[in-house]
Amino acid sequence: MPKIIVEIMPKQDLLDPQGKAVANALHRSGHNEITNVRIGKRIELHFDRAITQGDLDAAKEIASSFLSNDVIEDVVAITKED
Amino acid sequence: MPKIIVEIMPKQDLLDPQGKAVANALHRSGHNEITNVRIGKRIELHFDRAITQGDLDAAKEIASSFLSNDVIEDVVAITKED
Amino acid sequence: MKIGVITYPGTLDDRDAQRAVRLAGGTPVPLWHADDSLKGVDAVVLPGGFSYGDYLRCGAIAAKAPATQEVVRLAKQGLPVLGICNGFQVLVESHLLPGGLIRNEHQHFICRDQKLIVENNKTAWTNLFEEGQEITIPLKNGEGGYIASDETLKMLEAENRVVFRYSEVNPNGSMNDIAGLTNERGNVVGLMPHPEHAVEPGFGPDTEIAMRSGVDGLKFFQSVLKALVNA
Amino acid sequence: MRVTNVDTVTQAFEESDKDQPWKELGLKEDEYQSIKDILGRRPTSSELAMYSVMWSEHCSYKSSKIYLRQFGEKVTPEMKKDLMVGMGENAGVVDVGEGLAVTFKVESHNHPSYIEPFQGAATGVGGIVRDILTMGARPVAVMDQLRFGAPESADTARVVHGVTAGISFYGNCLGLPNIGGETVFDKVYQGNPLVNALAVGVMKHEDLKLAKATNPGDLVILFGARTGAEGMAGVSVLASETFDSTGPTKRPAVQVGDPFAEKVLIECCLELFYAGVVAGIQDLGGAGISCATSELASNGGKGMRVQLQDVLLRDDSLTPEEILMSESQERMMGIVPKESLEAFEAIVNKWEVEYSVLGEVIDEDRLYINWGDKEIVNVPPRTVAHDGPVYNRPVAYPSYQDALNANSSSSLKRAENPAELAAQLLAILSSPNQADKSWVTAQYDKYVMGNTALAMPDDAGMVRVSEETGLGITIATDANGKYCQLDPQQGVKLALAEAYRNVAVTGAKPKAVTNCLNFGSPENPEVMWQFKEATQGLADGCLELGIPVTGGNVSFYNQTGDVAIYPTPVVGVLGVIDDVARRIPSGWQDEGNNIYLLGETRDELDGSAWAETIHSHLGGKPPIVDLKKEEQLAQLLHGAAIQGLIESAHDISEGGVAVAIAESCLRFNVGARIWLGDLIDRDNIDMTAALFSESQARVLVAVGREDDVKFQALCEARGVPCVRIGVTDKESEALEIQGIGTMQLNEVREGWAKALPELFG
Ligand SMILES: Nc1ncnc2c1ncn2[C@@H]1O[C@H](COP(=O)(O)OP(=O)(O)O)[C@@H](O)[C@H]1O
Ligand SMILES: [Mg+2]
Repeated sequence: MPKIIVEIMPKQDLLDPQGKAVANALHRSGHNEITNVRIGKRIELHFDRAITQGDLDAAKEIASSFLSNDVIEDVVAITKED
Repeated sequence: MPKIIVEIMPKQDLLDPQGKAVANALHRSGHNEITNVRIGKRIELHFDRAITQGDLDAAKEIASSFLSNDVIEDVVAITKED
Repeated sequence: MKIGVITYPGTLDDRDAQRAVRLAGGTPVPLWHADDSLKGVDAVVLPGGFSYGDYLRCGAIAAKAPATQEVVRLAKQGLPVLGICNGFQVLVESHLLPGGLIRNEHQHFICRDQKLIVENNKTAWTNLFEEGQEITIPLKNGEGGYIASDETLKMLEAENRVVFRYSEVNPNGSMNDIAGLTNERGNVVGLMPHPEHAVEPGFGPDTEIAMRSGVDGLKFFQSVLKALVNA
Repeated sequence: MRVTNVDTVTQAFEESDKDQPWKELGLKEDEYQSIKDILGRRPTSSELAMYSVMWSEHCSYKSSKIYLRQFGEKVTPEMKKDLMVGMGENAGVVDVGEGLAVTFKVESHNHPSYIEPFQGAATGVGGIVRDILTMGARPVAVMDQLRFGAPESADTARVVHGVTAGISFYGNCLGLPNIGGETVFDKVYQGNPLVNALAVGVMKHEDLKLAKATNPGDLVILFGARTGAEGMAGVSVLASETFDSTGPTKRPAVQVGDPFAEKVLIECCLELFYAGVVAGIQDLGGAGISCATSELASNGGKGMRVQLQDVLLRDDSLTPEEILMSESQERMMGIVPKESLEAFEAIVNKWEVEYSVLGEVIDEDRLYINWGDKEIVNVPPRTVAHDGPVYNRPVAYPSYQDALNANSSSSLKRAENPAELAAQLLAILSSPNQADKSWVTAQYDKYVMGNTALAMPDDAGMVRVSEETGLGITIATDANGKYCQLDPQQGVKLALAEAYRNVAVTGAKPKAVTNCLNFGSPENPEVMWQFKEATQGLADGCLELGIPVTGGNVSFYNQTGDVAIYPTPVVGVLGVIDDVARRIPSGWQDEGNNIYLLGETRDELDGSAWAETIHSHLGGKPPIVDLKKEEQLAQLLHGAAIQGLIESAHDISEGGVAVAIAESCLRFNVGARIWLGDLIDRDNIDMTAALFSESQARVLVAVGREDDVKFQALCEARGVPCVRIGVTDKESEALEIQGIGTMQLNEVREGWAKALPELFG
């Protein structure tokens, strides 16, 4: 099924409590090679038809205005999959 | 900074209440071309050195045993970025 | 009888669970997540809260704790274990109970006095209830939506392993209105509502008779004491 | 990579005429000059950062200080008797008996909650809880006072969802029951919602801790979360300037909360306190390390030597100035005697809390901060923490005030027949401000800790503080922006009266007061007049009631462009009850109780819910407040509670008797038959006033038949007017009001319960 995938991450400078908790858990189980963990969202928008450039433009708009909050998050990727 | 990106989605046939809520909101604002929305996670594992095959194998193991719960989720991608 | 109550970082209802054990006539024993010994307790409660902030998935990080590993080992030998809310999530994440718990359907945390039907009174933690009895227990969670595959649901229903079902209102979109489950053996029980908040008159849910007078939760803890005596 | 080119004290001497961005940091020219006078040179950039943030309105109270003094001055020795710690500390502490003390405080997080409602509200809860913890107390409950814009506006939904979810997320995750609050909608809060949060904590007398560094040689330790680039300049840019003035925006302006880290920090701190290993402690809130170091040193009358490179960072690129100003959450600064270091380490390690020793207390009136081997701060701590500027800003009687007061509600059309009265009652009941607040409150855990004796939807929250004896405390908060707009001095007294009454109806004895004063810009003389009036009213009111103000918070610059919010001073009253088993419920539960209205009813509809909902009108004068009568009423209720004479009591406030009756029915779904004829005759009012007047010092009580005679005698003895207005009727499941008609309870409930869910989903 055609979909647009929007990926959103917490802003670099900001605390990511989730990522921190997971990093600590990984360190406790010995994975010290992983220096840091950050957790964001992967949002799939599904379509029942082929995706157009217009859809991608709309997705871009939706991603920045609704799916993410630009005060604390960045949209890091918008890709499509057919 | 080198990182491994693990992407996790709720299982296809299971409920995703968050995705549903977002889909409803998009429909309310007129985006009826989007038939469905699903929300998963994008987890970045950071390294302060180049990533090895061993790291990727370890990430795969961590992704399925800890970062995701295979009763309700699927790991849909593991990629690296240098 | 000694009933252990595990505290993880982020556990909230540990003192409440200890109080409930005491009011039921047992001796509460505080257990620390980082210890791999359960100090020889006769049963264990995994209390509610937000272990490790409920980050990643509720209960997922706590499932890896040494104390949890020991609970898993001993549960398989028949140790009575009760997982309440976050404790239920830990049991699910440690695969002692099947399925998963996800974000409430309506997306909000919800705190309410919840009616439940006791579907199975054969477990270590429900033997003092009647089958089909309606009880009221406070519910408070953000991720209490029970999900499982069709197969698992069929199996749970066929084996009478649904212990509690939501009555009147399904507060979180749980499949088959499932509020609580048991394992095959009936020694491990997990549920989203909080029996430890319905053990003391004046501080429990409202009832027909008086404000905050509900004590239906006490029977959970009395049941396990009875089961232990009879064992 | 550590920053290396830093501005040092040596450079400040050498390059004395360097241009500095004091203006961008919110300092005024004369303030910058006083810093130079204090230091005898220009400040280093780190010193400038410290002074600018500590001398901001938010941290220095420079516009409010001269008025807040009244709270400490207008007190009798009797009022101070049980006050263990008064104003000026992180939070006031009140002796509640049995060797226990209670500390409570409200704080605002208004501006951050508009920019990022979820994190803004969440970190608001986190901040106030740390204040309470800092006093040595275990936090035991929270409350939240919320003011949102017009309910229909799309942006209101964004703020409502974010704020309630943020409070729910943080408070629930901390394991603190939410026992009450306020949710008010009004278009004046559209661009400037108010998010106030209250926390309360309990400790044994001997566990009291103060934010002081008194012993030279003691170590200065920063522990908890690592320091990152959060809320940089948030204090000066966000909290004390208007929105349209833009500050440096490179770094994120918001703070992100980690309630899990705070929960662990709470348990860790309490263990440190009980082990007696910290000599002084301060939380890090606004102004971060700048505030904690200078205040600890200044409060203790000592100095401090600190190595800033020992601060654990999340991001190595932070400059010293940024580290000094960072508002990263979930951090604490402890003063630890050297011999206790090992014990300290054992406890923080157990809780996996990170820490670093930054320096030590010195016997010198100086705060020295080094960056590696370079000295970047060298100041007298007091000049940063306590000797900030004090303003006596111009005040002016508002130009609109007389016209507003003249525009009374007396000319508004009143209902002419029973059907219209019934329709008005239902309309008021289902207006967002009077409607059921469960949509909000169901998101909050009120059960955790197992000590909650009263919470939403009751008039006040009550928690047990001793499981052995049942000793409990009650807290209620109130504010009515509309009344305050009509008359700030009277309005704040009305808020005090209502909170006091809400505590009294639970059977508890009011004991102490906290406040959060939300106002527009202090640079506007008309706003300053409102502030002056309100602080005077509150200080006078507290003196009259004999309960001291123990602390509070001021939030200025609540305005959009030139338009200020209504003055909204939130007043919180703390009460004590010997045994929570004696608490009085707010709703009717039993069959055949007599329903009494205590107090007198006047025709007071200005600023009322009736005027707002039915006529969209605001004008005239707020209801008369008589604190002596409030006190009499409270004493009556207390006496009746001890004798067990009343089955329930519900305070009458917005929406008048009508709303109070409906709420009493809906609480446990118990019907009633009401007649208002005797009331109308006695008080010489009409039906509209009988139903909707907001006269003060009134309470609705239900009394069992067997206690009727005793109860009436008690009222008479205490001189409290008492009129029977009805009887409970459990079976009917209906509310019958003579002269209006009968309404089924499920009909009454419908609009009331649906209003918020329909607006916010
Ligand atoms: N934001 C909130 N947080 C917690 N409790 C709230 C909030 N808003 C309202 N409540 C609670 O809901 C109940 C009803 O509120 P309200 O109608 O404003 O009461 P009152 O008119 O007596 O002040 C009270 O118990 C109050 O404490
Ligand atoms: Mg009230």
